[in-house]
Amino acid sequence: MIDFTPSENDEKAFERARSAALVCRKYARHYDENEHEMAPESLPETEEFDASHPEVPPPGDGDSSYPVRMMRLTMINYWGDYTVRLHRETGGLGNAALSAAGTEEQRQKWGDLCLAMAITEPGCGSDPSRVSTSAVLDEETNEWILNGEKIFVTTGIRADAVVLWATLDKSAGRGGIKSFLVEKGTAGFEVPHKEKKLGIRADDTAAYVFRDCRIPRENLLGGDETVAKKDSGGFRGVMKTFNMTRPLTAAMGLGLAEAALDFTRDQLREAGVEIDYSAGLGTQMAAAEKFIRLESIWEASCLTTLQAAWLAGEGKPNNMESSVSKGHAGSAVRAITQGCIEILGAMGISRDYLLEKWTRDCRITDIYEGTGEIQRLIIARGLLDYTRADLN
Amino acid sequence: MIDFTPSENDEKAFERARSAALVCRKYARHYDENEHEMAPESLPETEEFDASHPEVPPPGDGDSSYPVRMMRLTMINYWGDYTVRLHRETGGLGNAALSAAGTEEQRQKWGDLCLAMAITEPGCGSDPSRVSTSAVLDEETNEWILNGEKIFVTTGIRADAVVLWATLDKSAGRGGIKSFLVEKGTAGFEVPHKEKKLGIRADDTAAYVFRDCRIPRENLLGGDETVAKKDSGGFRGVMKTFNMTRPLTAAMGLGLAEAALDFTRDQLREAGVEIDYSAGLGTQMAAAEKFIRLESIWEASCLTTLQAAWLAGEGKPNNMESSVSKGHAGSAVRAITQGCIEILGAMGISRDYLLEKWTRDCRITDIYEGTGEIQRLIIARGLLDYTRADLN
Amino acid sequence: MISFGMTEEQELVRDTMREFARDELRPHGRECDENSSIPDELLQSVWDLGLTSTQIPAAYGGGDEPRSMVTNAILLEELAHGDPALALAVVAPSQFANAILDQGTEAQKKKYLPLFCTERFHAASLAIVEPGPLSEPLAPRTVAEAKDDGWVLSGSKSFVVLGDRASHFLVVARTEDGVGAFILDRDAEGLTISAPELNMGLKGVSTARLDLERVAVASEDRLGGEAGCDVGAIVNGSRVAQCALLLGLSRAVLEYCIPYSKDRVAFDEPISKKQSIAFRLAEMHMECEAMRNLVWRAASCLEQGRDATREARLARTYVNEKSVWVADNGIQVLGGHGFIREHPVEMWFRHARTLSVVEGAAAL
Amino acid sequence: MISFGMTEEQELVRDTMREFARDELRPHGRECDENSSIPDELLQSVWDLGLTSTQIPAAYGGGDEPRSMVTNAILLEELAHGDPALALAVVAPSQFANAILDQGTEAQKKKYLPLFCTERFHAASLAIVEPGPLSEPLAPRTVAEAKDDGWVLSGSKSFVVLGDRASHFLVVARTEDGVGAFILDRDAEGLTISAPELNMGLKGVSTARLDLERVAVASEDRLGGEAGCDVGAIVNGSRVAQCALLLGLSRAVLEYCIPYSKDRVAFDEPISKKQSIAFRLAEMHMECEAMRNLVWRAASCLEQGRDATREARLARTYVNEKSVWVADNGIQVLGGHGFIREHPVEMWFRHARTLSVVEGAAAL
Repeated sequence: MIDFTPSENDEKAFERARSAALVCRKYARHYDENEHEMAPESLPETEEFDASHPEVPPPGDGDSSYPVRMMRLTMINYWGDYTVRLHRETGGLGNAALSAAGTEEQRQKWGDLCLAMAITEPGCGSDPSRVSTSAVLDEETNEWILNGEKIFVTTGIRADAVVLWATLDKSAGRGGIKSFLVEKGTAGFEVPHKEKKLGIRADDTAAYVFRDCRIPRENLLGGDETVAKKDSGGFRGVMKTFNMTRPLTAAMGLGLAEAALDFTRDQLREAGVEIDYSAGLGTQMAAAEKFIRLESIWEASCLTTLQAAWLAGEGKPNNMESSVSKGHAGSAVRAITQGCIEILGAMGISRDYLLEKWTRDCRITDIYEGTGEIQRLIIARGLLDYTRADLN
Repeated sequence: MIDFTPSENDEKAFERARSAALVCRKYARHYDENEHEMAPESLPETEEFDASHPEVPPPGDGDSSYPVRMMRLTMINYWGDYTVRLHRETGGLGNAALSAAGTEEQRQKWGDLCLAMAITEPGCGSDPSRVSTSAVLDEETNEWILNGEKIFVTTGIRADAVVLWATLDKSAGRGGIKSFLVEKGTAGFEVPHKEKKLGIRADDTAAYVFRDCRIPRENLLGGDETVAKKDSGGFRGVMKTFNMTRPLTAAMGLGLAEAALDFTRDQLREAGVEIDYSAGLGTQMAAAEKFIRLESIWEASCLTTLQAAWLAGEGKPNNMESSVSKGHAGSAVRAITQGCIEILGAMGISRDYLLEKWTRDCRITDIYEGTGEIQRLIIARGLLDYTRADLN
Repeated sequence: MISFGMTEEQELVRDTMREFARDELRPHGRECDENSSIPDELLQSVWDLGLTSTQIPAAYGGGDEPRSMVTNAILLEELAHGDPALALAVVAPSQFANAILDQGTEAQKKKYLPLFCTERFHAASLAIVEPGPLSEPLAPRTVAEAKDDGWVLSGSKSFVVLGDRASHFLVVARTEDGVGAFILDRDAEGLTISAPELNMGLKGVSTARLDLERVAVASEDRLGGEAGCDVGAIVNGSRVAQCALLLGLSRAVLEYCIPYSKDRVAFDEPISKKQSIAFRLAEMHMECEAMRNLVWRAASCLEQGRDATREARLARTYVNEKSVWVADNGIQVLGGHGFIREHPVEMWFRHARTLSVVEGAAAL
Repeated sequence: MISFGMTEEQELVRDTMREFARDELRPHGRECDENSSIPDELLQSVWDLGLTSTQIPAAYGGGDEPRSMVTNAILLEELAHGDPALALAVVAPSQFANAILDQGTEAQKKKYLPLFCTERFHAASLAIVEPGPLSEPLAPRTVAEAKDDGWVLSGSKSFVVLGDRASHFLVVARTEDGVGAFILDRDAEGLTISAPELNMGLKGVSTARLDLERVAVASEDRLGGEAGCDVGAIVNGSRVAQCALLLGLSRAVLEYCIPYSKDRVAFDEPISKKQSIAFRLAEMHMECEAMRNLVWRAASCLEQGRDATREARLARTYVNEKSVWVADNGIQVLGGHGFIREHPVEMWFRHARTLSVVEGAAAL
């Protein structure tokens, strides 16, 4: 039955997350201004917080409400800050890929590590089929030999290992692309530098270089049989993870945008501007009307993201919905954070407040995990019943 | 020197045009509701008006200020109504084509007639290179034989004759397209019906059919030598006229949008909503803020259109500027008229007022004379230094 | 628990209504618009489905079926997907009936609800919108003066749906201490009904203007009696209902544009292969999905009996803007064909533009 | 007569400034942003061009050249095309100088204008913006009480450009009967200058916060003396000047995106061949053209000494929205590269976002 009231247990979890988020937010500015520093494993307040805020038991993994709850929790965490956490999450995007496409043994062996995912290359941007990092099997030693460069690797510095996209045969396009598990410290695997960015500065985004990097044969994600599968085990596996990661990245941005809205609402109240949901254009102040519009965009985007997660929880296909969620949120967070700055004026661009930071941070939403343009391509193909070849 | 003050003489002409426009506006609703009727050659008030409002002498044809004045006068005429005039203009788009691409004799012979221009075909829309109406020369009789269908022919009913786009050789694409002068009543030239439209209903937009329609050889616009010119006398000729017709169609739409703004301003005043150009979002009413934004869009679009005309007057190239003017106005008038409806509410959609009509009428601006998409193509090619083949 | 899943019953409603709207409404849309009228038989044929009566308790002669605002929103989306104007007309009686059902006194329910449980189509209307600019539902210029024996109403109303055939009107007016709704008989002394008004869209749906010159209303004809009623709740319901209609309309535009753009060739390929068209279709779809979620959320809020002022306003703000955006861009996708009346898109645009600025035109 | 034609002199100014900005400003933009400071030599090198002094009458030690607001708008566009932050800094002294020049008493001109006709770069600033939300230039919270012997100012100001090195401040404050501007020495009793403020963009340009605790100002230090001045005119001038800077910035973004999109390959062709990119570039160009015309129009209005309140507001409303739109979409065109600081677009976005919400940061 269509319903939008969280369960009591979820509400408790959200409440706890909000309190934690407010603690983290105290450190947000510091790690933005000090890009080179890495946010700590856990904050000074953590012990006391955990003592005073008992964990709220999550629903079982099988529980279909799990993804929706996780989605909303993600928003709340990012509402606090993009990067800083009481306990830093151990998982990276690669962990999602592992659980989606990894073999049982692989999940056993790599599951507890923080796994980054390396897709983008200097020359390929949002078009994964152009991956040129190569993987060649050395039959004698039973090793894969990896060569290539990767950029925009999220949590690339912190990660213990990486899920690397490489191609066995460039001419095969998507068909040739597989994912490989590569541990840090493996000879030939360099982590040159942390990128300097507009936003999410505390977050580590790294560039990797692989030079004749050798890894054991069994590090092919999904195992040998995926090699056979043309078009495309590795790729489909990752696409599958994308169905969850697209709404997740949407949720991250929406958390930041929600923070911007809450801040703006408070400031308007302080300035004595009333937000009246019954008033029309002739009796409502311009600032309030603008705010309501931004709020409606956020609400729409939030629900669309929860819907994509709900479908996943129901085990229903959500490829279109995931792109709708990501595409919508990408535009939404740009409009919302910038609209808040317009409403508040000079205050909005002062680094004495976090609004300008949220604006910079959430600008990534419409870019990574497939730009807004890519999401529109995916949606349009679905609507028009076109293949990748028909429309690109 | 950069200056935006009209000459005294121009101001007089604009003032007179405004008075005339207000007379015409009285008939606007009638001819919108009675689509089948044709607005009269001249209105009952005409004689008295002319008597009391002496003509304002226009600058000489050579005068570089002529196009700008004409552009502004067009806005004012359409500000009154899209179609109704004290004296109906005799010229159609075809007349522009004639004076731009016609031979001396042709200008002599056809100049005084009202010439429509027939470009669009059921299958071709905004892509003139797909024109499939054929023209074949019968050497024996020295006649062109025309076959094909045309739609959206502006002033198609009223016109005495038409400048018809037809191809001598479809395989030659643009190169094969020429323009022909065809008189009404010529055997094989049928005018089936007047189209029923969303707006500009008083305006006649016809569909033509040509079945083995024979016209004298000398009716080829520009004369025989244009046949030789591959890519493309006829086409270039028309493109040349487009450089003036694009800003002109922009001006038509902007006149309607200006009427919408003036009406809305008056209504806001009556409702006691003040428009304060110094006030910010915290002290300005939402309706007023929305209005100022719409006004700024109109102002920007108006100036851009005048600029394209000014360049023409100076004999400077204005292809890019013409497309900027048309493309900008196309979006602008949609945003402005619809924004006015949002501001005024239910009043905006009542046929007791003209706002809803102006909204319907100006919706054509972004469609005819090359859709907004076509204008963007032209501009992008210019920016990227791309040919038609590079970008379409 | 947060869920986007329809009940089996809701899926059934969706499917039957979609089919009905496709077969019974869509074919008549253009004709009704050009003739500025809807044939009685058409209204009757929908009436026979019992959309209004089934949800009225048996005590008042109704079908006694449970009423779900979410289900009704789904129903409205589908009807509007067939034709927005016809959809508006056929559900019009519910505006009045639901207001009585939700906020009427026992006596008012006994008196008025049975009217909607008859064989024949019966109309009664809400009167919220007022002539003139910037009309606001909760700040009416129409005044209700308290008289010892009741009320006296003075003012004007506009866009009263089916006002030409309505037996009664529920008129919103300002009172000493707030806003109230008053039940008027169409023959009430001092009430002038001028119909039909001429509007940009929804032409098939006749709307009337009411002029009230010191119209006397007995105190028992104030909705909710002594206690009065919550006019805001009526407005919220109608806002969400209108959003549901605009959603159905938007989907109709998108689904018309998809095959059109695949057939239409320019520069040697279907325009659907141009990113400028394909991306717009994608955005239309994104907006339809987003609109639906806002509608469902506000509807479920009403269904749970919570104050939906904020939710209804957010839905209205978003849906009004986006549905008109979708229709306007539908015209652009069709180009010249979007501007002529051989295709329905220009009509849907006028419907959207109209429905998005009025209030109290539908109910959940 | 309506004309869009530059004078030969204006074309000369445009060409020289374009070249200067390209060679002297653009190369230092990123460095100044990362270091949050501008080297004195850089400011001095521009000062040597005499942008501020040349337009000051000889009587006060200036170059006595005629001042054209339109020419200055053209100049600002070109400087900002090189680097918006540096452009803002180098013309900052004109904010103060022009206000004195336009509305100062003879005594005030004699006293302050010569400061700007020296060899060394000299800064003095406008103080209009105030801390807190929804600050409005003509509705300042800072108050000026009239005292028999002059005025007493209390309040706070923010985003005072080059406040750290300014010798004087022109502070806008509310008086009994309106708004006035008052000249303060940086050492004035009760004036606290906290610099630098930390901002999202324009990091190279130091801005200060001023806190005024009952600061006494002599009556002759009120701009315009007894008669006072038209603060609105100062605001109008600075709005148009900021628009000119935002226009130059927008053009810089567009011109950076064009070659980038032609080089950048995705799905086997340059992204510039995708309509989604090509059309966006076209719209960026359309907006640049539109913005320029609004800037020129408002500037020419000022040049002719007419009230430019409406023209300046229309320009500000349009240019603020569109310039940020251009910069934001510039980031999108570059994709991931738009988000990293190896390319200037993210910096220009921060500059646009910042410049578009402050007031009184530049002058014509």
